[in-house]
Amino acid sequence: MITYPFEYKRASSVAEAVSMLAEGGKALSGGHSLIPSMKLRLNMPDALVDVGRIPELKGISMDGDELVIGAGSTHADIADSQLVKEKLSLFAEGAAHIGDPAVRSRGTIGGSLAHADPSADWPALVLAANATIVVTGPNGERSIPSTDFFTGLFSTALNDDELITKIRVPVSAGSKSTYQKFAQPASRYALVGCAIVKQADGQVSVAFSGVSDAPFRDTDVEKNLNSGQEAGPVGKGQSIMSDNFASEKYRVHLASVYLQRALEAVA
Amino acid sequence: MSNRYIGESIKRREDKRFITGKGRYTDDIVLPGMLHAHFVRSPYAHARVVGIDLEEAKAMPGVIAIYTGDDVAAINGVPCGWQVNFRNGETMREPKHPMLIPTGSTAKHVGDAVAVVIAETKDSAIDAAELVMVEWEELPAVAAPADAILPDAPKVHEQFPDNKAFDWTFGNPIEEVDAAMEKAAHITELEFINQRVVPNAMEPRAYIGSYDETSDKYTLYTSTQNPHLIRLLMCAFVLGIPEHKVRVVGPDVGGGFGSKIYHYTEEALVTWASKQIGQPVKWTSDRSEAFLTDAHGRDHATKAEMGFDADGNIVGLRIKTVANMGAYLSTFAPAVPTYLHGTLLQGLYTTPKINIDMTCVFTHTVAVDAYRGAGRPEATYLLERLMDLAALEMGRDPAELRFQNFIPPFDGVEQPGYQTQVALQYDSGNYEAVLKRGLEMLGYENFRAEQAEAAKTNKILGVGFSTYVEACGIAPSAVVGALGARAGLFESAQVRVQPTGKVSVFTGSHSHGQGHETTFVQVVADKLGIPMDDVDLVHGDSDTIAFGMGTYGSRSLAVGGSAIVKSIDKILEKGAKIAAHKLECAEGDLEYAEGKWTVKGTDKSIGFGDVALTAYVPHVYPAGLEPGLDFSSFYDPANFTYPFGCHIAVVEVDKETGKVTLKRMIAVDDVGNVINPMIVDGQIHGGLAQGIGQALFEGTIYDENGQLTNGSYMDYCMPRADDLPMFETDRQVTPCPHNPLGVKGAGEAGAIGSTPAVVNAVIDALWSAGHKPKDILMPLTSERVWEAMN
Amino acid sequence: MQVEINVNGKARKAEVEDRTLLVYFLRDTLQLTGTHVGCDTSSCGACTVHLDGVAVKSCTLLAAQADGCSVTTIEGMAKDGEMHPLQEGFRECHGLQCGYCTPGMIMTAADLLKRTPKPSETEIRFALEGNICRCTGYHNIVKAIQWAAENTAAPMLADSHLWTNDVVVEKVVETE
Amino acid sequence: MQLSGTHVLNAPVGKVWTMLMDPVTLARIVPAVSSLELIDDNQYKALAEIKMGPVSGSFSGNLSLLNIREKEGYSLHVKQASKIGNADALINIALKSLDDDQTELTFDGDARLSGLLARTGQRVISGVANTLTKQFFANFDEALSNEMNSVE
Repeated sequence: MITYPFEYKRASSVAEAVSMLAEGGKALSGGHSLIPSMKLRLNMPDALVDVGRIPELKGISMDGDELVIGAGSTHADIADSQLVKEKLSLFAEGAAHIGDPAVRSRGTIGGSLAHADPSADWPALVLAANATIVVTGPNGERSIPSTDFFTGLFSTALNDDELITKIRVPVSAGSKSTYQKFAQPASRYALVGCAIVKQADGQVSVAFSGVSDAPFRDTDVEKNLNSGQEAGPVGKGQSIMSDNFASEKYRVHLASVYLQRALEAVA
Repeated sequence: MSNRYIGESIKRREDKRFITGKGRYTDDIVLPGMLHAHFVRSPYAHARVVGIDLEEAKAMPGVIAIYTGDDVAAINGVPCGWQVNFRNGETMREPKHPMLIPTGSTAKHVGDAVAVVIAETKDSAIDAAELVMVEWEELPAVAAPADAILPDAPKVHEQFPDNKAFDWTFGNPIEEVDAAMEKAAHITELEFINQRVVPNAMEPRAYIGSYDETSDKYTLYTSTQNPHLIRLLMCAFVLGIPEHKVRVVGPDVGGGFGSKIYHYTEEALVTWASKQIGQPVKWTSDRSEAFLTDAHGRDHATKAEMGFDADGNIVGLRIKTVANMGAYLSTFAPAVPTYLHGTLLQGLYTTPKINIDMTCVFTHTVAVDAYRGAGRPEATYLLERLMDLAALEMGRDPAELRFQNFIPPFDGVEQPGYQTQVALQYDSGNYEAVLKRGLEMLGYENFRAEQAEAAKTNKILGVGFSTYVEACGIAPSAVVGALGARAGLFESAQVRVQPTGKVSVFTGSHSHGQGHETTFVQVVADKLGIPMDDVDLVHGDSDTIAFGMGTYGSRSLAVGGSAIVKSIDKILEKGAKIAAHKLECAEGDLEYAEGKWTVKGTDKSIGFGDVALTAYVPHVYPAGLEPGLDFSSFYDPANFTYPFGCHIAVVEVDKETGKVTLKRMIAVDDVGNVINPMIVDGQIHGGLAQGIGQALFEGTIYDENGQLTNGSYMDYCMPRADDLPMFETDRQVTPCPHNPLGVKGAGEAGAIGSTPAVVNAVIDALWSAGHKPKDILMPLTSERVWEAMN
Repeated sequence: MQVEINVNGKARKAEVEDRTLLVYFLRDTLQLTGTHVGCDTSSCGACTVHLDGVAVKSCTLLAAQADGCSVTTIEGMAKDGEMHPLQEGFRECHGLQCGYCTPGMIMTAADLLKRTPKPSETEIRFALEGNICRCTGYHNIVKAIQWAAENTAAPMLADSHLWTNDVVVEKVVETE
Repeated sequence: MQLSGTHVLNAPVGKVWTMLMDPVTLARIVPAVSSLELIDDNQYKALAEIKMGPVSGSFSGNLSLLNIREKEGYSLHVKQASKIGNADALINIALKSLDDDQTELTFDGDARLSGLLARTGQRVISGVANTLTKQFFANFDEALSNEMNSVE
């Protein structure tokens, strides 16, 4: 398998990457979503801007009450990070469930978010954690709340000439969290992924991957739970996906089961 | 004769090259001037080629030639190697499978090739192939076998409007079976689909055709299970070139599982094209193409009924099946649902009346042919599902029900072989013993209590049994010839003793993971009483090996190994003449052991090496005896061999999600004598994984237009390491009475017994929790199992 | 473009197309054919190599992305004629049959043992999630990896240089 | 790929019908079509650039209107071919006047995919169908509001 021809450019800084993207092309981070689709010739960018070696995109640190994760951090970087394990175990737990070891070693959080696969794991994690996606474009930096970031199937609020640079995640003491995933047996993508963050005061945020065209926060479920009710039906108002492995009906059922399992895990 | 190697787990000699990256598969081979082929394939299951525009593609840099169906119209289609006629005597329908679909004709499955681009690099061939503009007229398609026989089904071949390749019946006359069933106290009835699976050898098919003008000779490197058979089919039936002008080499081959037995159009095309262009041409399939073009396996839609008397004795078995052949008849396809399936329906039981009614149909899908087990897994699935279900329905213990109906033990020596109702005569068997051993390993008594406890929770447990017998060591030529085989199924071997006593063995059995380079050498070294280091095995090259019928049907050691033993016997016989001459005694006074001939009762002896040297330096030599020590033999087996065994699965089912977890997989197999236990265990393990794969994970999904919707590993679920437990295996040995090694064959056993065991276990789990499904469609995905409970 | 990649301890320079995947650079340009291609979707792991000491799927990586890095393939796993413990383990435990997936399995397992020198059966199976074998049913592959872990001192496994031709290339981020 | 949806458009049925019969509007609202060129009665040559996440491609083919029932509906037949696969969709569109300013548009149909799209797109096919449906209605709403604005 071979991709269509394209021009490979390597950026050494965010500024350079943004100026290269302005000329067209797609950002290449770990490439674990992009390159497979290009090999199948489902995707044919004219140019790839390799952002894999930009030092500014690396690194995981605390900034006040926020954990700041460089967009170029690999899933393995995050799964193995002592800091993430301490401050936001949800991310370490979730990252450890992505793909397989080789994928985790190359795939990055920024690349995964930009790709916005409806069944990827990161979207549910960042949504439940109320993260902010920081992007840089020709007009400088802007911050997009994760709840505004995912706009549809493989669609995000990211413009073609923008690059995700970091993910800022609020960290609060006493919170509990979990990611419960029912994997599609062949691809190991989420048929249902349920991420929950429960604050010290008992308020929960609940997000799903794999269930709908786009990852989503289930605000109905949250409202019910946060007012002391039963969770109620999952995915109300969402268009539920169906495929060879899970019909709409079964997917909704799985989502309810996994929600319950997640709630038990943070009880 | 000494015995140092047979029965020992000798580490494999072939491993060193594989673990160091020095294995040499077809795609690793680079020939000077080699070009690359890429095929343009039909995106539709059924569509007419209205026109092909090559202009843009031809203009691409690096493109050397583009051929379409019109260019290769003179080449014959790939032939079918087995003829099964209609029950009314009408000849089997054998539509031509053209090399490339010509303009005006129809492509008959997604992936059917219409053009081939040959270019300097693989990349440029791919780029140019995309620019070949084919105008298609899409036509209605049919993919499922049961749909193909409906009155309004789209026709696969216009000339055969009923879509039938042939129909067939076997066993006792249906009236006798009907009469037996009428008297049955209980009939267990099961309608099910034995779904289509994709063999998925990890090395995709790859071929290099190379023509040498000076000698007018072709060489084909091919990822095949049988180089000689490919040469025979390609020369005699497809290209019409003399065999001595073709060399076929099967280098290291990355797995076959049946899919690399057959002769494929691409093999003939690269060979043909290399002469047209005068340069070698390579084609390597990618995985996506493999899903569309490799022969698939199974694909039966069956209704089966098993009748029991009031005591639980089986009184009859009645089966109606529609089997999918795909769009064309692949090399061995007609044999699989018929003589490799119908003849195994006796199973291990004394069933007195058996009838099978089989309809084999064309559909707009890639061809179906033998896949690991080939017909025997389908037969075993049918029988063993019926047995466990009958036990559940009648409130009987499934193990007890089997014990009651087993054929009693027979060794084939003191006791005669067992004559079945479906033509075969089993060689030797002891069926109770393998099930007893399986139950011991399971700890059956405790299991039922554990299951009852689990039934109260959300994680319920089930156990599934499966006992099987299969027919291996394929095959006695006269028998299969009478059944429609168009080839003999013997094997050949040459044992060449070099002047220094070192030995080269040439076998027609091809090794692609089975470890022949080790086991065959164990046999030779033992029989000759010399170190294994003194023996090398050569296989896979039609220029160096006299003949071969290849590796499939668990036949290599039973048939190919027996041919080697025959040659060794000849070596020893001649060696004894030389030794007697040198030792100045009568041949009858000699005994051979530890690599030397000794005059009985004395210490006078001569070593194997000395005899070998004498044979090539015949200065002091028996009068009239030819020099040299080199013998070829052909071995045609007297009967099939009949391995058998017992597989038991334990599963846990998550009641909330339907997810099945395989907790234990127990396999007690009797494959006759064992040359290398480590390798036999490995064969069993691999077979188990494939059988489990069919039960829980694998299966093609065609949509109503004949599109394969899960044609990649992202959607076609291959069993992975974390899906499987450690396997619990044990062995029993009932030697084969009719071949010199007493071996029966171990290659397919694992894939034959395991599938029904796993499905039975899931059904058992559900029954334990009060749900009573008779069947769940394979593969048993979480959703299907959940549906069966809701 | 021109790439320079240290492969099995040797600096290799070559002109490649921008779209060249690392696996084809290894197989076609360098003729290191021990690294195999088994699928199109990054699913099977037959192409696994080490990039700067970490297992990656070379079919999902551009040669350009490996420019300036160090790559170890199956051909670089034995050192001075001595097999890597995993190579020994696969042979010892019959962890291979047709051999096609084996290089990828060994490279993935080597990565696992570096991180987790004494893995449990579950950890091994989980680590092999991205590598498909059609022959062995994984049973003997698991045993082969356990064998290597048991028969080698942990520090030896962790420090791959003792066993392989891994060369640590100081990762230079290119500036102007 | 099953395609179905119902949506209330804020326009009288006559207006909606006129728009549905206008090739310029049609090209704007039918996802997977970016331009239409009349080749015969109710038959158009259709071109499209599609970009949906990892999938992008240029499609060309034709679009035809069948079974036309004035202000009640018609069947839309779209055939598109591309390097990555072909699509053949037959969609029945029905209009129902709710009141003077509102029209309910219902569609129901099936798109047959072949080639790579069929083989590898399974995982997200229902998401694609949903997305196309949403796009169709969003485009229609947008076209309507543009129309209204220009009228004002």
